[in-house]
Amino acid sequence: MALISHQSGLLTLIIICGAVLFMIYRARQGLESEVRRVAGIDVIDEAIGRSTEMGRPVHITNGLATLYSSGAPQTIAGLSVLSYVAKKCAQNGIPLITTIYVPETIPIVMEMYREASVLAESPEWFDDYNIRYMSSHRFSYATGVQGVLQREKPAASFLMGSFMAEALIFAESGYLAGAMQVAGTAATSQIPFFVAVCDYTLLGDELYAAGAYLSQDAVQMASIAGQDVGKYLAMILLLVGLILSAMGSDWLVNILKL
Amino acid sequence: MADIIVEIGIWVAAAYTLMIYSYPYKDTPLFKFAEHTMIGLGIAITTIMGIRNILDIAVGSIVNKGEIAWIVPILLGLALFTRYSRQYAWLSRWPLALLVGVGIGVSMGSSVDASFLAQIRSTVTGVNTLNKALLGIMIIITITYFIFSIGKEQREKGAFKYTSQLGRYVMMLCFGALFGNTIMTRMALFIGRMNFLLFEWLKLG
Amino acid sequence: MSLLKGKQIPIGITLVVGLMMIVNYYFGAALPAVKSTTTLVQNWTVIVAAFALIIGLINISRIHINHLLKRSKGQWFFSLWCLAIMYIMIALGLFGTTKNPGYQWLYNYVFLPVDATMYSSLAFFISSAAYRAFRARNVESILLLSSGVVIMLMNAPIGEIIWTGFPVIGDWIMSVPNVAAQRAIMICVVMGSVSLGLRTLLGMERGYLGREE
Amino acid sequence: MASAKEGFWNKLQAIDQRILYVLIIVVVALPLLRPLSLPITVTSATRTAYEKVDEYSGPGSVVIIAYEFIAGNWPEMGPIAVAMTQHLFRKPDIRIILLAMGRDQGPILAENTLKYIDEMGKEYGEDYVNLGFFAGAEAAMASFASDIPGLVKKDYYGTPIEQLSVMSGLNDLNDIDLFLCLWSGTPGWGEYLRQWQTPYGITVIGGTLGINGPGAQPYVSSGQLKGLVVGLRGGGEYEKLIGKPGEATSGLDAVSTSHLLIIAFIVLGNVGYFAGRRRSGGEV
Repeated sequence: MALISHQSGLLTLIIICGAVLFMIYRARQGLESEVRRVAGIDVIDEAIGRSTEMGRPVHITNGLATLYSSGAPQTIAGLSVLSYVAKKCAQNGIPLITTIYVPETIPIVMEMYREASVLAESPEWFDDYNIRYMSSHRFSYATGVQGVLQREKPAASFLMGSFMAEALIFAESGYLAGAMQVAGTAATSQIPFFVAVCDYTLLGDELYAAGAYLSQDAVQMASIAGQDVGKYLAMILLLVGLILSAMGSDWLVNILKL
Repeated sequence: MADIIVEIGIWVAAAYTLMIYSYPYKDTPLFKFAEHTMIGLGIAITTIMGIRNILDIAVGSIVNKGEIAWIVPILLGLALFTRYSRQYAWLSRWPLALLVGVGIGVSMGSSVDASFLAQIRSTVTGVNTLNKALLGIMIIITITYFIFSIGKEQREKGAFKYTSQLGRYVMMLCFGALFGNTIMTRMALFIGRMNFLLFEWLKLG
Repeated sequence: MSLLKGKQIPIGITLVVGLMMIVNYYFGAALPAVKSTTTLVQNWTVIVAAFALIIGLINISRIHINHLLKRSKGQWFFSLWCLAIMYIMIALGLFGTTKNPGYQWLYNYVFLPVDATMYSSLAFFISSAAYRAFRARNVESILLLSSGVVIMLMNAPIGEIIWTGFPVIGDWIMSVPNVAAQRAIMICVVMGSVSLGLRTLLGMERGYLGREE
Repeated sequence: MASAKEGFWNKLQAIDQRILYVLIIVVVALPLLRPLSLPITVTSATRTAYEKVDEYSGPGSVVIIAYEFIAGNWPEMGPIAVAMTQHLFRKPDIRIILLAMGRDQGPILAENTLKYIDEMGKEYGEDYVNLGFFAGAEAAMASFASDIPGLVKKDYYGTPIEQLSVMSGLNDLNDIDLFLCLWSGTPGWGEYLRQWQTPYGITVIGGTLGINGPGAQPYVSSGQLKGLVVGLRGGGEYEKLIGKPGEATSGLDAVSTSHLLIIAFIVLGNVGYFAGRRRSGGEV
């Protein structure tokens, strides 16, 4: 017993991973899962299109979470969006400015730019002066992003990743610059500001789903269906727990504490 | 002498404060100057910290304690620089793989237990008031908004259509509340800055 | 050689390290070897990340040196200033210590005030965002608007003087729908991050590794 | 004519944000310069906190105050720290220990707090002490709780603990009667909850930022926090309770005026929106 801590957590993790793996297996067999399209995805295309028409650059930033912290999934999901946006921008031949807080993403972003320019067969699109490290101090980063938004007037700005208070600085500065903005974050405390200011916001889990959608890969889409199993599990646990607790029983709570 | 240095410091601080506040007015060189100062200092401070970490922790442990294993992160760290070469760029994937492995592992390990189950536990403990029951029901309703794998018909006609719309309403109440609640904290910070400008700098008090 | 250059080794590293972190969380108490290895690897990441900071320094230096060489109009002076203050600060901090008076002065009278000012500029941005966003366009924005205004009137002492009901409604919003939505979002976010984590461990989400050679 | 009217309603919907920004500066600066002294009603939460501090700091008691916030949060945390610390300094015959285990800036902020305090004849070293910062966060908290002399060797200024009579006879957390936890984030209350409150059942009263208030509320309901003072509002109320108006009191006037200004703008925007729609014949 004492060998394993958080047994209920481990069991839940196994169930969720099992569900995701099962859905991936199904997809490999050719059985596609129907998955709702998140509206924000279309808005991303629209914003890039608008930039192209106006001949103005696109801006993207991926927030504060380092790759080795528990916020890493948000940064990885944000980078998937970046990869997609880079390819589109290279195809359309408009510059993409990436502002960076997490320095270990610099080599990754460089590689994504290179890949985008190769796919679009326009080597001249690759310009690594558009990949701008703005320091790993929050408000230095914020001033840098503000400067880019104010002076280079991007017509589209994507804020995808984990943010803190500077989220609103970016969103308002982007608004002042006249950019169409799409944001995505799992940081609950900042979602309200994105919802209030940006043209579209990927709420929490939708950010993770976005990466899989944009990959257009059936296997990745299947994993989204898999993660829904965990949500059904949560709903069942909540419902049963509510009823039991209202009847005065702590049975479920005690099990979940194991 | 010391007083003069402090006084100059207060004037410099006040000047920078006004430069930053010039941002919404229009594109001024003042903000640009403050911005470049801030980026320069921000990078300097974190770089110093980074170099100290490398020297004190890694190199220090090898030299002073003979802990040879620290050579591994140093080599991996150096491998990041191969991104600037065409021939050896593949090497830069290894350190990134290590960092991502740690990040993914840490988040997968703890999140199910510390976020998922903890939230459920605290919701279903001691449900003895109407509000607590309502809280639980609202959570269930809101989760339905996040269900992605639902067939088209159900999404357009079935119960999920209504619950996910209700879920959005609950979220809007929440976002409004968080927004409104943050205003006081932001005002408090601004009041702090105004106290500095009015009383420490202009000495109006 | 192609094996070395491919993605198998990095994906392997991610998988092994990731699994070790998970095993450590659940079985760490029983497996001291895993626990100590995990701590070791986590300490390593601090060093690897420190090298990444130097990559950042190179990145920004290249950009500004480029502006200087090209004498970019309206920019080269700022680039010069940025480089100057950056390297002066690094020199003061490395060859002196962080107790160096010059370092301390720059830190206390430039860095900290700008930091606090940036933070406080949110007071402006939050006001203009509220003005634009809190508009009764449809049911959703009416809910956003009314809950925001009620909480504002709960927080401002004057609100209670206007109507004693504000704190009562405000408390209810804070403790019921507010908590409900946050918990729901958190629960679903965990699902998303576990699924993304699993894809990453299995090498399906490999954007961070770049394109195939 | 009609178009001029429509133009007016449209303008109400799109007032230049710079006008709003200038007005924000004005409505914040004015009350700071000339306090309006708008009435402050004391909420039951702050009153409870005040009463509990009073109750657990009777003659002979020992109190710890932890300063777990950063200088950037002084505008909001400072008034709470000053008011609660002042309250304790007025209590006769008690010993006060200031420290920090989460934030290395803590001891400086403790010193800063003392600048605003009327010490009421209390002597440093005899009646109160600033122990400084203990690195190690949770580990330090755990070892302090189980063995105070084992961890604490000297105070913030380097004076050996043997020369500080205020510390005599204190062996572990059971010798402490009251703990004021003033925190702004992590590390903060969460760590003290795990290391001090849960295992030792120490009486804790908290003070924190406005944005942390809702998150900490469950601990007040469960009694793990006996009281909680939240944000500038809480600070202002506490200042009123101890009868010593300070930064929060004038700040609260500015909070009221700025909130009213924002609400006025929201109302203008909505008036413009509805009037504009009615005129242009859209559905209302």
